Amino acid sequence: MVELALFVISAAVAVSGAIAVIRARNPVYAAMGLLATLFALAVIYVVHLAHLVAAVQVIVYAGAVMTLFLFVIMLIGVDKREDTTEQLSFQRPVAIGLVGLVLLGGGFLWFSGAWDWLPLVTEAADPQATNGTVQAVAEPLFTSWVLAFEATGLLLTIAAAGAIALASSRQRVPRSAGSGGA
Amino acid sequence: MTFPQIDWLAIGPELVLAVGAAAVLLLDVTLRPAFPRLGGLAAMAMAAGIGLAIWQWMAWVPAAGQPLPFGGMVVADRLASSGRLLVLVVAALGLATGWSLLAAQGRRAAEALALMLLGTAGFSLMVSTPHLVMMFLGLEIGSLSLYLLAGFSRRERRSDEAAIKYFLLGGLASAVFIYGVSLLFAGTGHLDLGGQGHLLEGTIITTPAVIILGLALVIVGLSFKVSAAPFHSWAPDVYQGAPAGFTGFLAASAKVGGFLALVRILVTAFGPMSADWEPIIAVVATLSMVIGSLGAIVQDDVRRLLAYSGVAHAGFILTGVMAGGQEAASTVWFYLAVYVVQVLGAFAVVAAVSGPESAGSPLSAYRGLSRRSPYLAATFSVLLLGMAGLPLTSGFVAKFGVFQAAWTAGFGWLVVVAVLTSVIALYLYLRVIVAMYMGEAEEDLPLPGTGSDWVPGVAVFATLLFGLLPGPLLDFASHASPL
Amino acid sequence: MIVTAGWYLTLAAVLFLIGMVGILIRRNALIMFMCIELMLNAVNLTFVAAGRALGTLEGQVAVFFVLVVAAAEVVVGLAIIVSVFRQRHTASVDDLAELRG
Amino acid sequence: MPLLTALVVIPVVAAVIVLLLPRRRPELPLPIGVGLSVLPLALAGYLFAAFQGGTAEFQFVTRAAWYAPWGISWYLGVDGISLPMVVLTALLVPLALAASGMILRRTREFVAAILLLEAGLIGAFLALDLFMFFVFFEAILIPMYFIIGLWGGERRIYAAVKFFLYTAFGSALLLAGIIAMAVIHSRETGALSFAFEDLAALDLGHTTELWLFAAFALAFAIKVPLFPLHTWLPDAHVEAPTGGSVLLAGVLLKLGTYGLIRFNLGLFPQASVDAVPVLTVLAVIGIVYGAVVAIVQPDLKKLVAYSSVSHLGFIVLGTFALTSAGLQGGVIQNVNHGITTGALFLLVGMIYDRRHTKQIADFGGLAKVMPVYAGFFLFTAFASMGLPALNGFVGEFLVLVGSYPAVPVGAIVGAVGVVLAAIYLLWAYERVFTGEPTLPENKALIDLRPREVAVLAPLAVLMLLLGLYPRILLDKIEPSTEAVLDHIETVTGYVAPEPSRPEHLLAEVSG
Amino acid sequence: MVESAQDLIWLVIGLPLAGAILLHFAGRRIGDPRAGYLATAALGAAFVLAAVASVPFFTGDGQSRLVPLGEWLPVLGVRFEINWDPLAALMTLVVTGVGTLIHLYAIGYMHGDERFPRFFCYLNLFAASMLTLVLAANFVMLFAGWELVGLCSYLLISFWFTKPSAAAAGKKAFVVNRIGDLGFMVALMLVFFSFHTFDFASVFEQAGSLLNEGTATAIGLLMLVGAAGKSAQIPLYVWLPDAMEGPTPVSALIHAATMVTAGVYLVARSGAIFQLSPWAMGVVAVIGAATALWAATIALAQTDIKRVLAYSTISQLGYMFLAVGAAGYTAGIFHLMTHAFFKALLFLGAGSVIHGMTGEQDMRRMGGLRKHMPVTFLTMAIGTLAIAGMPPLAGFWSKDEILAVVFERGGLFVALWAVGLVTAFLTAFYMTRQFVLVFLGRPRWEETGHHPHESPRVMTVPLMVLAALAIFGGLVIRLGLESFLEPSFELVDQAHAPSDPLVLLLLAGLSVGAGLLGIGTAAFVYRKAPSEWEGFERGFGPAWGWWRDGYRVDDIYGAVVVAPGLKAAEAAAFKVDLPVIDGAVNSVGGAAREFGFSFRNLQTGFVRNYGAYFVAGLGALLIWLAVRGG
Repeated sequence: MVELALFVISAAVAVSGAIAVIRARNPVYAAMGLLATLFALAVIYVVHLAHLVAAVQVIVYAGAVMTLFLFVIMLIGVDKREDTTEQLSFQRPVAIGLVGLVLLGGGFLWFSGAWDWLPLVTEAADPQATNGTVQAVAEPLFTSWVLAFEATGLLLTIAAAGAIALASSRQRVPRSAGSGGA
Repeated sequence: MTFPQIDWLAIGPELVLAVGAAAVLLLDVTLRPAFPRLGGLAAMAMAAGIGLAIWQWMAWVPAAGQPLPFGGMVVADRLASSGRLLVLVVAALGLATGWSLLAAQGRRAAEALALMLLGTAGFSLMVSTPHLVMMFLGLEIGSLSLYLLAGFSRRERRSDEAAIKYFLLGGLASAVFIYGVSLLFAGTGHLDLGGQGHLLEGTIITTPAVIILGLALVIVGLSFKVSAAPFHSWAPDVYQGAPAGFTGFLAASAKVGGFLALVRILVTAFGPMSADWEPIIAVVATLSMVIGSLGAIVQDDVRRLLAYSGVAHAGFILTGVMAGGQEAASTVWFYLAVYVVQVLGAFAVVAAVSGPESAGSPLSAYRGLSRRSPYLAATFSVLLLGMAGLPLTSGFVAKFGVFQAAWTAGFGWLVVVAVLTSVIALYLYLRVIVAMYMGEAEEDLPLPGTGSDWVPGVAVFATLLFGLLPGPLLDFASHASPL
Repeated sequence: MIVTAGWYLTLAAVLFLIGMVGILIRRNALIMFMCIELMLNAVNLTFVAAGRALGTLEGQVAVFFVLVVAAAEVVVGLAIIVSVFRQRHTASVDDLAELRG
Repeated sequence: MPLLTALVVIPVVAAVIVLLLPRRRPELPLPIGVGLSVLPLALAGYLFAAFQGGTAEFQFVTRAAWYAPWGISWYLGVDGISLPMVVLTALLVPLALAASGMILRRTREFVAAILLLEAGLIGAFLALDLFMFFVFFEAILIPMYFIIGLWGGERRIYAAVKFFLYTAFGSALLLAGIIAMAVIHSRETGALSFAFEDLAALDLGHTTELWLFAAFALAFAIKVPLFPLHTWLPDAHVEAPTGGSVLLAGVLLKLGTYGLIRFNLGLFPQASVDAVPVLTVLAVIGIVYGAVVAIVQPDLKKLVAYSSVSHLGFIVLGTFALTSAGLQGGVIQNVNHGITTGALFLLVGMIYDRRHTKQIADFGGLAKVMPVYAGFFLFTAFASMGLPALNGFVGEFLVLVGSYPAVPVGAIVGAVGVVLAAIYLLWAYERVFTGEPTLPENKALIDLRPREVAVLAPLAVLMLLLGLYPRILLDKIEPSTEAVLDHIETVTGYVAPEPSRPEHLLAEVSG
Repeated sequence: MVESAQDLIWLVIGLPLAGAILLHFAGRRIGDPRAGYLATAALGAAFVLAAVASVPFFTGDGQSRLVPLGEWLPVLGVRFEINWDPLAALMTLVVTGVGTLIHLYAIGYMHGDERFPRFFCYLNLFAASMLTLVLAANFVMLFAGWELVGLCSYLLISFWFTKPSAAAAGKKAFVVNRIGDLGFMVALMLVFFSFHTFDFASVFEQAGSLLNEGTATAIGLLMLVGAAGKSAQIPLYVWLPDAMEGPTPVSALIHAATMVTAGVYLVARSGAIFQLSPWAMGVVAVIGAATALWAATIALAQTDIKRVLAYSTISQLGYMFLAVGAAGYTAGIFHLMTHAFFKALLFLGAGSVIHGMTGEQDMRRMGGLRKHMPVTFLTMAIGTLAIAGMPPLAGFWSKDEILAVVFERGGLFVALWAVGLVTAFLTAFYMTRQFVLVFLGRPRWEETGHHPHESPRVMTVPLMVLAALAIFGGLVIRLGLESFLEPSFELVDQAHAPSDPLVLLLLAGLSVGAGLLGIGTAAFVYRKAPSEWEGFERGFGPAWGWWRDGYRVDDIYGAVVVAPGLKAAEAAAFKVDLPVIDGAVNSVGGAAREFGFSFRNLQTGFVRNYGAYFVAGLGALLIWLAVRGG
């Protein structure tokens, strides 16, 4: 029952947050909505005993990433309220229709085949086997996944080098109105 | 705790590239050498990578059952080594094509070089891993570098536009891909493809609906990367907006990475499920060939035209994927090898004609090129005819291989569609040739030039050599099988 | 009533689709980008939930990498967005339609 | 180097040599090109002399694996069907080059393109590996495309692109068909093969055979061109420079008829028999239609182009009559049409060089100012309309008499084409050459120069020679055509009601 | 000597051919008039050779011989081969004999023409072709000669090609002949289909056993189409009057004496086939009779001296067709020969007149030439009487023979005989009209400034020789022809003249009477002043106008065949080929471009649209996967 309550609450928060992201006129509100979703998911991770993941979710995502988002929002003008009237003809109904299509197709596939599988597995799973403590997660991370772990280094280097390159690119562009670099 | 087998040579090329990138970045902030030295360093890294890839190819006798290095994060098979080789050749030619563009970037050259090296390492990992998350990482490493390179120009507004379009749509596609991976994980409990059918062995579900859903999403994500229709719409805009010097690299490396990963997934893990994915691939291939060919014939910009042609080529390559099994891997590899060289050569011409940092290459600028630069016009013509798949060029051999493999696998109708669309596509290549040879230049402007004029020459040489005597390369390709 | 993995997976799917809708209907590049983050979070939820259902930690490990990718994407994406904004003073992708046809 | 390989390679080498000539000496490429193109002619002459008549076997066979896993080999051979075409090609190229003195821009490239075209054509006629055949068949398009597109007339780009795309469309299906056959071979025997005799031995099954036949036939019908697939031809001819037109009409179109004989009849006997009604009807329509349309053409080249549609209809009619006489007539008509129409295009080119117009209305009374030219034109025109003692008669007569037993109505209607040929050629001659020259430009025209006479004379001699002594070719053709018919007979049991095999006729009458 | 002459019989073709080749390449150097003498000598030598070689046939112990020359079309069993039999020999003698005379005449007639050597080149080539035709031992070789004489006819009619009418006439002759040849060609297909050979010997021998009546009728009628083209019979005669545009010796040689008789020769040669089909024979006879009458009426009203002769030729050819159609092969050949003599004579005489009048051809501007051109006058008088059938001149014998043979057949043929008789009257009338208008009466040319003069010897000598032949030839030939030709016609049943001498005499009397009536009427009318005979002509009302305009057949053909044909061709070229067939091809390309543009329009540049396409593709894929049942 606890899990059900937690699920309902956090699911409600997550979905509301997500809807806020796509509905809010002000980007700051959208960011707040995303933050809410992230926290709600962190709660669910805890329910799943994915402790480390939950922690990282809060620290990295809610902490670092969202800060970066807010920073950029501030940079490009927090006061700018987006005009949410659609300018592209049919874009909005078409978008919803198309996603509905995906939903329909995916859902049909989902329910047609997999429904009988999910409860079965839930019964079989051993909760302790997936207790995501730091140690438990670290072991595969640094043994069988070590190469992937190393590869993230490449990813971050790219991100850093790319950001620097793009930032420096505008230093000598006189038309640039913004000041300073990211 | 089981420690994975550490085999540095198994990731030798990536290692060299990463070290090269690091060296470039560090040297840039410490010694601040002139560009040619940095570029030379990058070139050396790539050359070393090529050497290592060849060494891997020779050293790895394909054998199933051996423990994979790094706990199954990379695989020591010849699809991997020959795929790496291809990625590295693309990188080397891309570096050569972008040389003058890089040289003009001043301080930013080091970052650009690092992006190229790291992106190459990413695609290199992508083609040589049997692990889906690792594949995703490789894909993202490569893709991020491509997003950045697309927007690298400081002069061209449209470069930014290309970058942001590429980035947003690419992000969407990546999300779809990894969501598909997560569904496959949910369905099978595995993230590594392993050998033939391994992924599906442990599955405990009776109906594979989730797997099909996941597989469809994975295919869609990769289709985006290789610009297969209907997931191609980014390609024309990005090719047009990106700096000319990088466009070839951008176009070619994504295709190599995407297709070889796709082949690995479909052939090794999902070979037993071919009845499920074959229709998907067939539909995407048909759409790609039709839309790519028809869309290209009305383009007025050479780069958009090449982008659409790339869409059509994606369709042809997917036709080869239909062959399934070993045959799919080797025909796709051969096609890619042939095609990417031509694409890089073609974009080297584009860079030389339009300027390496330009965004957009209107067809009108090619009018009378045969008089302004007979060499560029002639090489471009050969490359275009090669892409069109006319005999005596490697493009024909590649198409032939793909068609024959697909027909052998029982997809004659797809081959018929393919040959017919290739006739339509012929028209677009002819349009460019017409402009170059039969049009009069409005004004005889001197060509911007890039100093990389040898790249199209090399591409032409390869195109004709492997068109006339494809035997060795076909033999080489025939070994490119996944474990 | 037992909360099965299916519930979580469904929640993830809903979030994923909301993100997809957002990309299509919002024209602020930043918000579109947030939608991508939303979709990646849906992926993470799927990994975790499926991992628990399957009794393996692999799902949680995978989440790490998705997270890292998301972070790197954020850095790159925001850099591009800022770069565009500096030049054009807009974050609306609808204003970026010079490349067409 | 084997003889046949040399025949293919030498023109390529010659093309490279020409391309390497110094740019500042624009007067060099043409004479050197002509000189170099005599080499293949000499080889072809030797080939002709050394060719053993009386056998249907492929001779001078040379074979080397090109890519063994795909079963593709460099596989050349010559028989009575391809021999005349090879000789014709080797003959027309020097003449086409020699008549191209008006090509002043990019002469090197022009000469090289013609030489490459020669290599492709000879290769296509000699190839016994279907892959190789396709390679040559398709590769020919490239030099021809440039010849039309770079050195052509007003609408050259339109014509060149249309030519390229139209014929490429046909060959696309041909490629699919070839691949399908190789795959079927691999299913039956376990290995891919593209060799002609391997594929001919396949048991395809009726439906498959019909489909493959259709794919091959469409490709070749476009090339021929068979009505109603002919519209690329007038455009291409009108725009092409003289040398290009000569080779286009003289040899390139023959790839279509050659392909029909060699591959459609050789590989798909049953389907060929089934397709007789369709193809003969189209051929006959083409004969009459091409001739009728030719009558009212205001442009000389277009007139000759449509006359080609008509004449090639005869070849297809003869081929698909599936009788000895018809098939021999078809093969020899290939050569005849190459010679006469080649000569006609040379002639039109010579007058175009002088007047820069091909419109019939711009001429009149030329026979008075250019009697030698008029003589050659009239001679060629009569050869073209099938006057006995000249070559055109031999082919057309064999075709008509040969096809009568199989398709009587076709033969009779086809004979109408002979009448129409007289109308369009003589009417054109009347308007161009007779009367008093009225326009001042026409009064000042100079008659043929010795060089031009030297170009035309060999063709005129051949028209006469082949008209009076066709055995020089027929003796070499006959065993091969008989072998084709025998093959059809063994596979399908079909025998056309063949007058020269009276026993069948009598059997049919009595049975 | 005779044997070797027969072995060398190919030289009969070879000599004139060699002459033609020599004159073609060296004519200019040989020059005028030596080129003419050379050509005449070549043909004369051929005549001598032929005469020597045919001696055995005269003596009655001659064997027909086949002289093979070489293979031509092996798959059809066709060889170059000469069939030396009496019929061929006779034709050869006519062609070479009359031909030589006309060659000789032409030396004078063409003197001064700048293309003099070329003219003789063509004449020699014609002779060679005609000899190929008559000496052929198989149908294909005959057809080759048949076509080649058509070629020469074309070349010679349009010899003065700078005159547009001459060029057009040449083309018309060739094309109309080709239409006939179409029939001939189909006949050949049928022959080969039926016999598996083209050789005369085997075809005719097996005709009775291998041909049923239907096939024989088909072959016969198709051959008739060819013969009607070459021999200017209804409905294909229209080219012959126009052919008078050619130089007069050409008209004499080709369009009177030799080439036009090829059709008669063909029917006579193929008698073995024709006789299997009474129907085909009947058609031949009817066509012949109709043509004879039809052309004779037209000839009545002509004012051009040569056109009278042209229509007269058509009419006389009709006689010959009537004869062979009635199975009177010998009679037909007989008339062919005598006609060759007197018609050549008449044409040459007319040419002499034209020559003397420096090109004038309108009889209304002649008259009274008797004094100025005595030799021509005399010889023309003989010719006129001959053609009018006055005994004992040549025309009488052959015409009488034909009428007798036809009459003897009875039934329908009696009607044809009547037609022949009427024609005989008309012939006598228009020929006398011509003769009177030209030579008698008052000169009507003085105001035009002509100075008529007699032609040179080289022209008058042939006239005299031909006149002699026209006088004596008939009787001489009459005596020996039947037995001479016997071997050639041994396979056919010939019709013969009535054996009752009384009937014969009566018939002869009737035909002579008809001739006399014609001569008398014409002489009576045209001796008068022009105003009076013009009134006589007007008295016929519109009929005379129709005759003068040749029943406007050219106009009718133009309106019914040529104009619609041209219109159809234009429609095919500009209303079908360009817009429909080519239009369809181009519209495929256009459709592809349209598709391309629609894709371009989808590529809006808005990234969110692109996202929508992506999602659309994904959605469609998933729906499809779901529908096909996961």
